[in-house]
Amino acid sequence: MSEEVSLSDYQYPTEPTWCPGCGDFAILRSVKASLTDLGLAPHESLIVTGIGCGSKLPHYMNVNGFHSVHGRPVAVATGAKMANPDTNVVVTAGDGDSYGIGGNHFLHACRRNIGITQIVEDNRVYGLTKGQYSPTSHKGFVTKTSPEGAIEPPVRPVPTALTSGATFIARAFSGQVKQMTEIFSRAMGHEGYALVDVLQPCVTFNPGRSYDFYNDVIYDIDDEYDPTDREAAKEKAKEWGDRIPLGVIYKEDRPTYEEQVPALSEGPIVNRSLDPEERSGVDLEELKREFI
Amino acid sequence: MSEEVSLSDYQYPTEPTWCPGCGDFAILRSVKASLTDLGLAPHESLIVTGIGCGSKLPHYMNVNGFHSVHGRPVAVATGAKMANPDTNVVVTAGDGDSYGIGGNHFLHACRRNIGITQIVEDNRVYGLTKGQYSPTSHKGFVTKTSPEGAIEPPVRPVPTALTSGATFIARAFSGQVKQMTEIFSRAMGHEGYALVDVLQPCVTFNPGRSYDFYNDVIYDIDDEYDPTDREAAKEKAKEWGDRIPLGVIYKEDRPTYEEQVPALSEGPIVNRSLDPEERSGVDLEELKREFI
Amino acid sequence: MKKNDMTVLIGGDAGQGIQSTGNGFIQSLTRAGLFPFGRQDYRSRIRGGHNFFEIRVSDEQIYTHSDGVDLLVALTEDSVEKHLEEIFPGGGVLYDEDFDLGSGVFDDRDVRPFPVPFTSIATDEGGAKVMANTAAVGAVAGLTGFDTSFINEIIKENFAVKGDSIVENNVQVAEAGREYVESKGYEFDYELTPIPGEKDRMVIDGNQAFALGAVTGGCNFISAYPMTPSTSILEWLTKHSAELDIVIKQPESELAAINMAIGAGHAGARSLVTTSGGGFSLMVESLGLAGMTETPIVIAEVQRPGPSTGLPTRTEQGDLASVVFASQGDSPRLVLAPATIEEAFRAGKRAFDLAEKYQLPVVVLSDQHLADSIRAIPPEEFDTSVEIDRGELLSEEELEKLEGDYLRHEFTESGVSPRAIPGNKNAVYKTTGNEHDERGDITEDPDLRTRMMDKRMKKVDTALEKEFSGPLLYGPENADLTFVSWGSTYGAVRESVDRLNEDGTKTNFYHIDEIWPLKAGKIKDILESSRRTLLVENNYSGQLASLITRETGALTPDRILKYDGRPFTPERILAEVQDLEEVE
Amino acid sequence: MKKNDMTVLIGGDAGQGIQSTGNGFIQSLTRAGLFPFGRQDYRSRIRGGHNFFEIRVSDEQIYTHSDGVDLLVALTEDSVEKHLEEIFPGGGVLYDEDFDLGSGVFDDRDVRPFPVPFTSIATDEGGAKVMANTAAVGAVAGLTGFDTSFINEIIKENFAVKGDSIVENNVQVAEAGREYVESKGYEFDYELTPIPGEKDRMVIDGNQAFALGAVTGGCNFISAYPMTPSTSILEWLTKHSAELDIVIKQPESELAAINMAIGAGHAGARSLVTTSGGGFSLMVESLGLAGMTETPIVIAEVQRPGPSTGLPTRTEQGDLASVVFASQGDSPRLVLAPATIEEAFRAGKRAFDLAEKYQLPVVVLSDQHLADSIRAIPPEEFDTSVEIDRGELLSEEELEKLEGDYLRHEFTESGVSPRAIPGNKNAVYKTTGNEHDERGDITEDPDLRTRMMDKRMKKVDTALEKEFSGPLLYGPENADLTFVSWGSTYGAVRESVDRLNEDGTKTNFYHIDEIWPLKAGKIKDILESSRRTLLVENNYSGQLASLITRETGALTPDRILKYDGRPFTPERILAEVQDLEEVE
Ligand SMILES: Cc1ncc(C[n+]2csc(CCOP(=O)(O)OP(=O)(O)O)c2C)c(N)n1
Ligand SMILES: Cc1ncc(C[n+]2csc(CCOP(=O)(O)OP(=O)(O)O)c2C)c(N)n1
Ligand code: SF4
Ligand code: SF4
Ligand SMILES: [Mg+2]
Ligand SMILES: [Mg+2]
Repeated sequence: MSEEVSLSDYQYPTEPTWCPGCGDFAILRSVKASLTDLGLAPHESLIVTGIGCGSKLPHYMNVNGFHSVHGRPVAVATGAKMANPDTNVVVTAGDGDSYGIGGNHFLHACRRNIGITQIVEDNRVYGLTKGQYSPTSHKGFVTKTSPEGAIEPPVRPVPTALTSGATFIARAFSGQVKQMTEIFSRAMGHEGYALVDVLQPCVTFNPGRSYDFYNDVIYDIDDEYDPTDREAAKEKAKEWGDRIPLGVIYKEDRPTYEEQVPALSEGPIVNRSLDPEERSGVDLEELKREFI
Repeated sequence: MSEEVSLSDYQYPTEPTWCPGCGDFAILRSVKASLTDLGLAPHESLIVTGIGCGSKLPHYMNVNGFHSVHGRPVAVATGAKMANPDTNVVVTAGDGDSYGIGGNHFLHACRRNIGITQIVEDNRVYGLTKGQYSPTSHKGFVTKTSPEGAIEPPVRPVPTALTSGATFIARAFSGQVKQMTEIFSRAMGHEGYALVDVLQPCVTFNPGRSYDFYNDVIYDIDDEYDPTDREAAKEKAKEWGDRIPLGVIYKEDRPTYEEQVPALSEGPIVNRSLDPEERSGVDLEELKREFI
Repeated sequence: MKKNDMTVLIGGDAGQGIQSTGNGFIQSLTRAGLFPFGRQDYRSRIRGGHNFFEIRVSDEQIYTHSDGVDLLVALTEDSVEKHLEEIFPGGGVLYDEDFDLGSGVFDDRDVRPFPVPFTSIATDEGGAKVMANTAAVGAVAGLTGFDTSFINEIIKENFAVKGDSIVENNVQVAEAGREYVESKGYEFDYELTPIPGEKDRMVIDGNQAFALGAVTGGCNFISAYPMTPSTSILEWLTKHSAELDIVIKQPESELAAINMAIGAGHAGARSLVTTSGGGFSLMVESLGLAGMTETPIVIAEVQRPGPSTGLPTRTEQGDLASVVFASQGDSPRLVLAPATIEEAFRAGKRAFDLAEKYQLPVVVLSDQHLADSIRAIPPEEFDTSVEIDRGELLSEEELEKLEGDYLRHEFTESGVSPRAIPGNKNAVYKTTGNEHDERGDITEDPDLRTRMMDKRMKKVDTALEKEFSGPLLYGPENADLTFVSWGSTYGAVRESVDRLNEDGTKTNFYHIDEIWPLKAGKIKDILESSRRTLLVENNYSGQLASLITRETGALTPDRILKYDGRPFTPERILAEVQDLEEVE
Repeated sequence: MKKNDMTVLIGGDAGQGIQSTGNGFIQSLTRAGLFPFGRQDYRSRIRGGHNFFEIRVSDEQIYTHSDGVDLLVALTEDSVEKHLEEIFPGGGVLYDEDFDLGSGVFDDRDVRPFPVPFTSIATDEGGAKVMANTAAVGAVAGLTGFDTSFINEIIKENFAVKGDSIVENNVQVAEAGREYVESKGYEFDYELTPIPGEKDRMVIDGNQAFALGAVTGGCNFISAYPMTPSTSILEWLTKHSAELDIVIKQPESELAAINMAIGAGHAGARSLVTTSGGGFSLMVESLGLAGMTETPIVIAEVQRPGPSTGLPTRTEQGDLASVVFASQGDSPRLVLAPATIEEAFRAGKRAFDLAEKYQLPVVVLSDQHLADSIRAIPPEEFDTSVEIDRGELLSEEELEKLEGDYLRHEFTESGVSPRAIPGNKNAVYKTTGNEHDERGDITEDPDLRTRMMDKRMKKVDTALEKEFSGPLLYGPENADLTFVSWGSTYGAVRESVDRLNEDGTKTNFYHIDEIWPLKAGKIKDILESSRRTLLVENNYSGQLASLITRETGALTPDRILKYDGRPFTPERILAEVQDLEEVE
């Protein structure tokens, strides 16, 4: 960790291309703020994204960024983390990216407990492709690809993560930046996989899920709540609709994936010699004897 | 439904290529028996499979079969069901196929409630590729790709299906053919998506999960149990390890996906004219006027 | 005074309604009997960022835009800056009086500034700022003497759903825009005059035409994941799905999409998948599955510039090689590449017959420029008479009479095996992506394997022979210069040919709409008999040119290539022709 | 008496240990100083079903199996039936006395039946039926006069982990097998005699050699999903991962595998993905991502016959075109295609340098025949001296001295931009699959786009020029007949050349191990200067031949193709040469 990080270290000249009022602005702000709060300098993180409105995020801040393809940021991030566990690896991507096309990586990242933070910009619609229903769209949502309303009940990110073995699960809201920042900080501070599902208003294509809409149903989980209590978490995870809890819903300590990889026991593989003999002490001439 | 179906209608000359003692034999027997019990003739079903030992199943019985690619049978089956909801569409595929590479289709089939039956030949190992760990392998399982034991906690099919919105969830065991047959029949009789996870011993590559092993831990869910009680189902779904329940764990009535597709309201699309004017009564010359 | 021959460019920010304004104006021009060509230039963002809509008008059918602007309609300050250089001497700029353009922007230029208070007119007359676009269109009418009744007619139709007062306000705003310009006495040497003769014309783009073709071709199932620039096919079909009884599914991914289409195709539907290059790349494994199981499916691949996410909203023809050779092993497919909106319709209509007759995947390869370009086309060009040919599909009666077991993958002369839809009691069968015997059971037999490969590939040869007719000629049979191209470069090449011939050269043009397999013999003949051949392609490497060399051995060194994400214009082609000539 | 020149075929059921028996025998032969070539023929099933292991022995290095069997070792009744026809006149069949072969199987044939009670020997001497294989190997020794001490030595090493008594029992069984045959006085005109001279030789197959090469080349990360016939690379590397400190991940799918490799490659690892055609097809989109983001990764694609699942355990070279042209748009890659076990090692070692030097994906295209074939090779052929060249990778010091912003995708002469591993405070940067500027930020600018395309593809040209040397010659410089091939056809072609030259013709052979981009100029020269060229490929369409035509315009009509899932033999090639000559 570097000393004396300030928010300005994360400033970048590129103006976001998001629509005015888009919930992604607040997420950007919170990502920058939480990294600053954690005292991490821009080079200490790698933000991996997919494709979508929200996935453009790293282009708007000074940070290492890998803007990958639709649905794959979790896999890219997992590879980067395994190669260099010292990096703070964060994924930001939309709901379509994360739970639709990328759903399988999400599922397996949860149980794998790979030490990345997955922030889902969950606007419950496909933004960048101009407004089709997404895996988290509410039933009945009328879009250009669901003229009679979406038929499928939505994916429930929090219960799914819980069932799938995630060790840190939280929900944030673009309308509450301070809380969101704190949640991000806790997520990035968590050892192991962390999911933060962010209720992110898409003012253009999902006006029904606006700031006002959410303001009516959200509430902050109180301090008494113990996220390490799995049974309590199950109850909390169920809450949706009339009352949507914000905050850390579940937290568990379990060895991370990368901790358990033998080859990483002596530090990040990328910091060690590429020469296998130097790295491992094995004499390759000896290795060949296996075949003699 | 046809009259007078008998087991012999499903006989087919090809000998299975499975290892002697493989749990897939029993699954094949149960599939044939349940179809017979349901009075379905061979042409009334379509069995879609992926790639793996278990996925060879339709080649060993007289039935319509589509042996697709690794990880995709649920998607193929979904397409077939949407095109012709009158068909009894059944998927049989391995745990690697269903929960590994095909995990995303599983997740979305559950919430979609598409009327297919997914039978997972869950031997908790990659059989056909000769013994690597699979998504349901127990932690610590030593294989050629996990010489120090599998690191990841396994996917839990039953809880995952429950959380994801599946409307029928059951577990069977290759060692209990009669019960398995009944479960298959109930699954295929269910309107909507049905998952049957079958504990299938792979005698060659997962000898630790043998008939004996399972015989020590399984028990039959008793008749009192009400699978429509979601809370009860959650409790039941959790059971694993020392005590593994067999039977129907959850059942819910919810409109199927195909019921809600407007274009299917007048019957299977494949039974209707391909001529759009004949089929829908729309005059295409009129349709063109939209552009004038 | 230039009459019915000008390019109007409407520039503004994303989200400002540039597209609907442009579309509406094109409709108005069409009603007046004129021939517009419209194209959009937009970015991969939702609001803000400069977009434009370019409308070239003529008094006869035109197939392309061209370099240069006669009238710039600037809805943002940015638009003035961005497009000023493109304005022809004597051209004009319509812009909002309230813009702060800085002083002297128009100095030392032969450009006529036409300030108009779009926004004030909109708020004053219509009551809402969003109507500034309408004021601008009215102003264009005023400048060019275009009869606003055509504009008002379209306003009425397009805004009808929004209620009478919106309609009325817009009409008022349009008229006020016209009146303002007239009152100022702005002089402009362009005229847009109606061409009389009551003829209906369709205003339609390439994607819509393809979708209409697909409907006519019997498509009754579509599973597709949104991806620019293919999405409007999915959206148009979805809009009409309930009415036309088409099953539509937007699934979790492209992997799901193609496999659902395969399942539906196997079950007897005419299934369609729409996507762009990145989505197609995810479908590659299952393309081979369709080939191996002999399942008919149609894939519409609307190209955009790659590699990877590339330039999502722009145009390129860079996916030809990857589509033709996609998937492990030699596997069968046919590829059509429509060049015009009319051909997009025909490809949509035809693809499903081809897929069923030859029991294989058919890819229709289009691109953003074709997908999003709009023209006014006589309805007769879209022959919606339905003629479905399912090829060797066994009827109930034939199946009844079947002797012996049904052999799904029976060896035949043509390679095509009579097909049964699953569900018939006389034809219970399997198929598989593993190598199989005639019954569809797995085989490891070397001879069967060889014969099955031959059979599958034979179908492609049969289709090539029976269905494909080879390159299409435009211009004279004999020429000193022969262009060869494919896809949406058509318009720019065609007009280049016209202009060269007007200048007294002898030029012709072949375009290839049936792009795989290639009619190698015919193409070779053309190349050999041409005095000079120029291949025009919107990609980096000249993928068609290389494909032709691969199939014929004929070298095609003269290639006019462009891969900046923008479509060709005739001017660009003509300039390159000149360059090439100078080099010699 | 034929000395040290014979083919032994061991046939039996899957699961019967054919592979380890064959391997053990090959090791024994190698210890005796002989040169075996071994290959497996197996099906996609775990137990049962006929498999065989073919061992051709010579007293000098041989590169291929050949048609015909001298000694059949039948561990099942089935094996006799399946292979009887292949036995040369004067050849023999070793089989279990207890088999019920039906009467008269050997009648009217010049084949010597050698019944031996394998199973009884195994149970009597060793105490377990599974040792029947060992009895059979002992019997082979007895028949050919091969010294069992070589066999016993290998038994000791291979069974050591199972404990002394198993070792001892096996040795007893082997000796008993030999004694039984000797006691019967069976006559057989073949002899296997040790070649003296203490020389270590490695018994290694193509996949293991590639894996060893990858380790030597600095590979420190592998993410791979199992897929025959690539899996043994993953498994060998996994076995050694803890010892060699290599991060290994078997993830949920091939989509995960390649994207993890990309993440790791970006983070600075030398990452490898192993797969076969079907898995590669799933990676196509991300291949383009690696190309666009200039991320070094290595993909080992071990081919099997397609399309689709095809013939999972068999061999073909049908993926060349799909690999070379995979992914939307023109995107950069290099493709190596090793032809021998030695080349597989070198490709594994070299690929990582190429990937890092040119910052792009490198595909090593192998096939089942190469992957699973085994030979005895001097250890010197595998040069494990480590020389890592990371190309233009910026050191800490260089980054420290950096003036101005770090430009990840800087325009340079060679197309290669100096690379920084993320994590350095002087080089905070982005990259993206969208088109981007030098900093890695998204751009829509047409000129930047064009330059970035040029830059990426320029790297491929640079690599072609600096790294690739063109086809490799075997045989005389000038010849009347020139073979051209790639990959595992090498062995059969090489021996065909030898045999033809022994017969007095003048034949040579070029094989292409650097397969994309092609050294077009050199290849063209070869084709033009050859009197007659024959392209030999293990696929349906002649994919290399077509690629050559594409790149050079040279037509290559004479193609010897085979696509039945089985590898070529010299006999097959020679027969086709003769056929072609007769046609003329
Ligand atoms: C493989 C692939 N398929 C489809 C697309 C087109 N695409 C771009 S963004 C997007 C969905 C965006 O939705 P989401 O992930 O929720 O992000 P948002 O834009 O809402 O932030 C799609 C389908 C693509 N780029 N790549
Ligand atoms: C795309 C793809 N990847 C990998 C494979 C190789 N493969 C075949 S079966 C299989 C796994 C088999 O495991 P499972 O699905 O559990 O079935 P089982 O054999 O255990 O019944 C794999 C990885 C393949 N055929 N296709
Ligand atoms: S479309 Fe929605 S998600 Fe995208 S930038 Fe606009 S408001 Fe934000
Ligand atoms: S390997 Fe396992 S799953 Fe496959 S056939 Fe043998 S016992 Fe059955
Ligand atoms: Mg979204
Ligand atoms: Mg399995």
